[in-house]
Amino acid sequence: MAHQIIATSRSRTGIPTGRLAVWWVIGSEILIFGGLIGSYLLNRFNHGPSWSVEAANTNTFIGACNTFWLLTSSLFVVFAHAASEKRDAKKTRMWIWLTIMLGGFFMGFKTYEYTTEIQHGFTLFTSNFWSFYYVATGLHGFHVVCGMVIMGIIAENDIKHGRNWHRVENIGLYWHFVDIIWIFLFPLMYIAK
Amino acid sequence: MAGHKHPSYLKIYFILLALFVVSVAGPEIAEKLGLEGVSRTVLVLSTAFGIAIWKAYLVCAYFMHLKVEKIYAPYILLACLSLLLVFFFGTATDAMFSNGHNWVKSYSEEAAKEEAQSRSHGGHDDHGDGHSDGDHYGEDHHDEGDHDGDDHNKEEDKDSHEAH
Amino acid sequence: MAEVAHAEVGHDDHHDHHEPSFWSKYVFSTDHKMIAMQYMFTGMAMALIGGFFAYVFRMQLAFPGASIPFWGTLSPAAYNSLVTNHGTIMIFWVAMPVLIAAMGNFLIPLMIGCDDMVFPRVNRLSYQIFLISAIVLIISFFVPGGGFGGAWTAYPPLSAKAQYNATPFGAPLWLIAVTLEIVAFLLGGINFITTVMNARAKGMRMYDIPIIVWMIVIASILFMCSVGPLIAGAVMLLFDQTLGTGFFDGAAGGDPVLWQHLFWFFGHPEVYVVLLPAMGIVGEITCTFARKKLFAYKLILYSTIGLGILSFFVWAHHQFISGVDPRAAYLFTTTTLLISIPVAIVLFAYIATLYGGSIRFTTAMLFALAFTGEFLLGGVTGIWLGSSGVDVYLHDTYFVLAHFHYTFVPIAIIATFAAVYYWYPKMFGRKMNETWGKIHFWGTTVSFNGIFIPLFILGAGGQHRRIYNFQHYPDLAGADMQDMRVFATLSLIVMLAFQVIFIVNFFVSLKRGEKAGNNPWKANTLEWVATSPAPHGNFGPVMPEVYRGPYEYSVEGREEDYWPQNEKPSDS
Amino acid sequence: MFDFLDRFMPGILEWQLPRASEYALQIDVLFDIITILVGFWFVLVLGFFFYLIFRYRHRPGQKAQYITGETHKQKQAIEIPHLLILACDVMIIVPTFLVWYNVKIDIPPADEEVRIVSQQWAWTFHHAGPNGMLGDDDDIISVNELHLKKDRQYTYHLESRDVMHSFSVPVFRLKQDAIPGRVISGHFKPIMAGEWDIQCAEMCGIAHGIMAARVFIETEEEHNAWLAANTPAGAASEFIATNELKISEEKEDRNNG
Repeated sequence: MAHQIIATSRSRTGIPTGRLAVWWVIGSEILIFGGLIGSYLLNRFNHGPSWSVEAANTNTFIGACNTFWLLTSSLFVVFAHAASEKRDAKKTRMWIWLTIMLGGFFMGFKTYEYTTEIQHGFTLFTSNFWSFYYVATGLHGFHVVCGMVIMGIIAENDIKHGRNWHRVENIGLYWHFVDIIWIFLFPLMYIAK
Repeated sequence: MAGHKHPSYLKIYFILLALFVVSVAGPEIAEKLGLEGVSRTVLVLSTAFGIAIWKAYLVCAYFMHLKVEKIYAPYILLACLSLLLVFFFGTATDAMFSNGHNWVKSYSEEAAKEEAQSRSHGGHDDHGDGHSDGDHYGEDHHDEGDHDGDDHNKEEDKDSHEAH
Repeated sequence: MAEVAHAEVGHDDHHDHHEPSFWSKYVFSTDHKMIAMQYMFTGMAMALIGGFFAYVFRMQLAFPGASIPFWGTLSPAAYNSLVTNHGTIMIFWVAMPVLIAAMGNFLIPLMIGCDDMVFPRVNRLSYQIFLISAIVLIISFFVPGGGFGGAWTAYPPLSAKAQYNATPFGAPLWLIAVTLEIVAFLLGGINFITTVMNARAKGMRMYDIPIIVWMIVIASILFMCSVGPLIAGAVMLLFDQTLGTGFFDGAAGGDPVLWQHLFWFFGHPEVYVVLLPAMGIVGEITCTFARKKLFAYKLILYSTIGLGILSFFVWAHHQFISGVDPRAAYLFTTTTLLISIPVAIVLFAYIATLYGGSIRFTTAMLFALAFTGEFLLGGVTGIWLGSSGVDVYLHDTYFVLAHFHYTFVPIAIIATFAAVYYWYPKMFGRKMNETWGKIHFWGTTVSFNGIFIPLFILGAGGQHRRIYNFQHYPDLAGADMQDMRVFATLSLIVMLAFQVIFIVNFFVSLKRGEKAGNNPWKANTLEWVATSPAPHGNFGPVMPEVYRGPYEYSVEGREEDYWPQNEKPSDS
Repeated sequence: MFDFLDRFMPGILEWQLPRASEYALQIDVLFDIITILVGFWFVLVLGFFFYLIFRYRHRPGQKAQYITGETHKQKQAIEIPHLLILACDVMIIVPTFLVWYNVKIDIPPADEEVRIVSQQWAWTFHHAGPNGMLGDDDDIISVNELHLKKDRQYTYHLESRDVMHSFSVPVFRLKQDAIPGRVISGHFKPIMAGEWDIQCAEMCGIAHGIMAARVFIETEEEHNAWLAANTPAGAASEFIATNELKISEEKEDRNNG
């Protein structure tokens, strides 16, 4: 980029442009996940008896572990943000990489969970509960992977060179949002039987 | 948001962890106490979803700094959430029920429950009659199950998909 | 907080750069005006495809079974595919890119006085995704089985199973194209919203924002808020199509009606998403050429916001007879009839703006006035359809078809022409030929009415949509009805023929048009401060400052009958 | 109420199509009410619009006025028409609710029942046989032919075998989508003998355009004669034959297309 765009540097609302855009992204993501979860709930209420039998087959232990990973990673990414406000590149990178590691744990557990479930015969096609289960957790997993990749890029491309510090906060907001989605998916798919 | 005073992140984190433990324990307790009916529903719902909302609030308010953010941001999020409610309740009139005014769905919940139960109890092979028509995409989607026992899974897919 | 630039100095350094290559100037540009042009030309190219489809299936309806010039005989499957893709293209690949993306990209930074969108590269990405989506859609016409033919609403199970729709590749590609397009506009919309929220020129307060910018922003917010559930639904439908899950399969416990809700929860606000920018265009042009201040700016603004909110409560009026619980119709009839009020407020305010004016009948103004008049008819016919009792009869007839073409053609065709004639000088530095423009105007509007008024009558006579040959229906095969179909088809051909004038005028004027100064129409808004055509960075070294509202025309006690927003008050 | 109103209405829909069901009258009257209310406003606004365009066209030496539209009095110019429009809305909503209740919500006690099964791309009608009961062996099943008795109150049960269809009988002013996995009930009462079109009004695939059927409204005696002439067995075999023929035709169509 040859020159700085004036428009990007303006901030009439008082919220920096990047963060404002992230809020809008989160708003639209709420509606995407909300549409999916809403559809799930409509089906769940309609098919209460059979779906609670199905839901009993999800692995609550792994779901709980994954909740733990994501909660902790949320804490780490907040620490990364705090470090980035002090312009401490080393600490910021450390916390970001720890967050990515926890995201990796999450995806690892998820992979194991999918594998065992498929081995037990619960695939995408077993019933509509399982279709929703795989699509919702899959879409969420996709967001986790995207967040990990973006965090990696920010850590190695921006923070390492001491620029674009605001991006740490922006990706942090996104990451918290992904965490919140899981906070809701966990009781929906695992706990409520 | 430098310069704002917020409670220690660690404190919030431990509150979240505690809530998390409660939310996992709730249904287990309900199971242990052998609760049935309304009391069980109330316990499970409040521990599972009440606490989920509480946790989400904590993450939003403190980790995402919504408490100290300009007012636009919470408005954006609340607007999206409320639209979601509009969608849900507008759709609920027919997607959520199996019969309504002058219409009835022919899907049998009882059969589905029986089938789900037979599946849960490991009885993978002793169900699945009444497959009306063949699964026309049957061959495409068994890749995930190919690690081992793939035949078994293939059987499972076909059965469950059309077996209502 | 981000650091706010204290001295906003533009890109006078830009001239020192070497001349950019063709690729970086026209294809991979991040300049908002170039992206706007890309959107506009892509949209126009798609409009030609959509128009050609309309020609083919109208010919089939007028002369069933005959061999159609440039096509040949039309099979039922091809007819369905043409109808489906005509609708999809005209809404998603013509109305949206031209009205929101092209106009929004071109006008927002110019009108709010900044040099570019806040995320220029996201902007470019959104166009590229859009272009890919257009290509995917075009590819879907040529795959084995042909293009998707299950109507633009894509109701499952027809759209979900290849055994029903017989387009095993066309249907998923269609869905992927639509989803990509939606993602492109999500990115673009977020860019628009943040730009207007954060990057306004110094001194521009809420009520100093031109009404079109407000409308584009409200439209973007509506789009963003309504489309989420549809994206989720599209993922589910894609799984149903390609893998064979049962989200919308009643036999597997799913609910086909759920898709209708997901679709129309988006689909109805979508109508307002394309309507609002068109209304904004018309508002701007009406004020400029009536030399009048916009009548009741705040009232228009608040009714638009009210319209936006209310538009989320009306979606099920598309589903009155589609098997949803009939009691829901009470609620949705009421909201649907109520939504006529904010729309009418805006139209009435535009009409009131003419009062006491001094109207110049330029081509742009003629198109703007035509929009108001034609949209009025399109709007009021919605009352019949919004009333559930009559909708039992009129649903899915040609009455519906004529109704929404009376809204969409003014929106996507007439308002777009108004905008092109009006902002052409700012885009290319020259004016379009007015004489040919007026011929184009009369040819287009008269033939447009010639197409759709007969269709209202046919619809009231019980003729249903998406039927490729009415000779199979004894009640509909009468000679008088067939005459009306032929008349509509001939009007369509006339209308299409008149577009040739526009295209020639457009391209000839690029080279030969009368040179326009910076402000050929003597308008107030900030885009007329920039030179024509606006350079990269828009305003040169000093960014404009705003001192007053956008519609201070014919202010008493001033020599000039206009008062640009950036002109310093003389007494300070 | 609707009978009374009908005497003052132009009966626009009846110009093109007769009213063959009992509630067609109500829908027609509602259509006319809306036409009169909306037409009045439309003509008024459009007339005013053209008057303004003509009156305030640009003339040399004349300057436009500066009117903000923000004062209370000026705003009233918009607000008062809107209160009137709101009143008109209410005048539309009330009869709409009445008609909607009569057509779609309330199902009067049925004299006869008929089962309608839609599939790609044919209508199958299950008529009650000579014993007057639906759902037993002597049902008469006919394809694309619906035979009804005049002046009898019918309840229909609409089903779909594959995709969405829509059962539309323009002369009845009736339309109802058929949804796979649901049975949807409704009612009508034919009041005019004759023979008219049934159309499918929901896109249902390649041959949606020719998914036509006919409704025959007959007197009691004609209907009984038709019943006598159609044994269920004959009807069923005919159904299979036509259906197979139709599908093979479609396959050819598809191949050609």
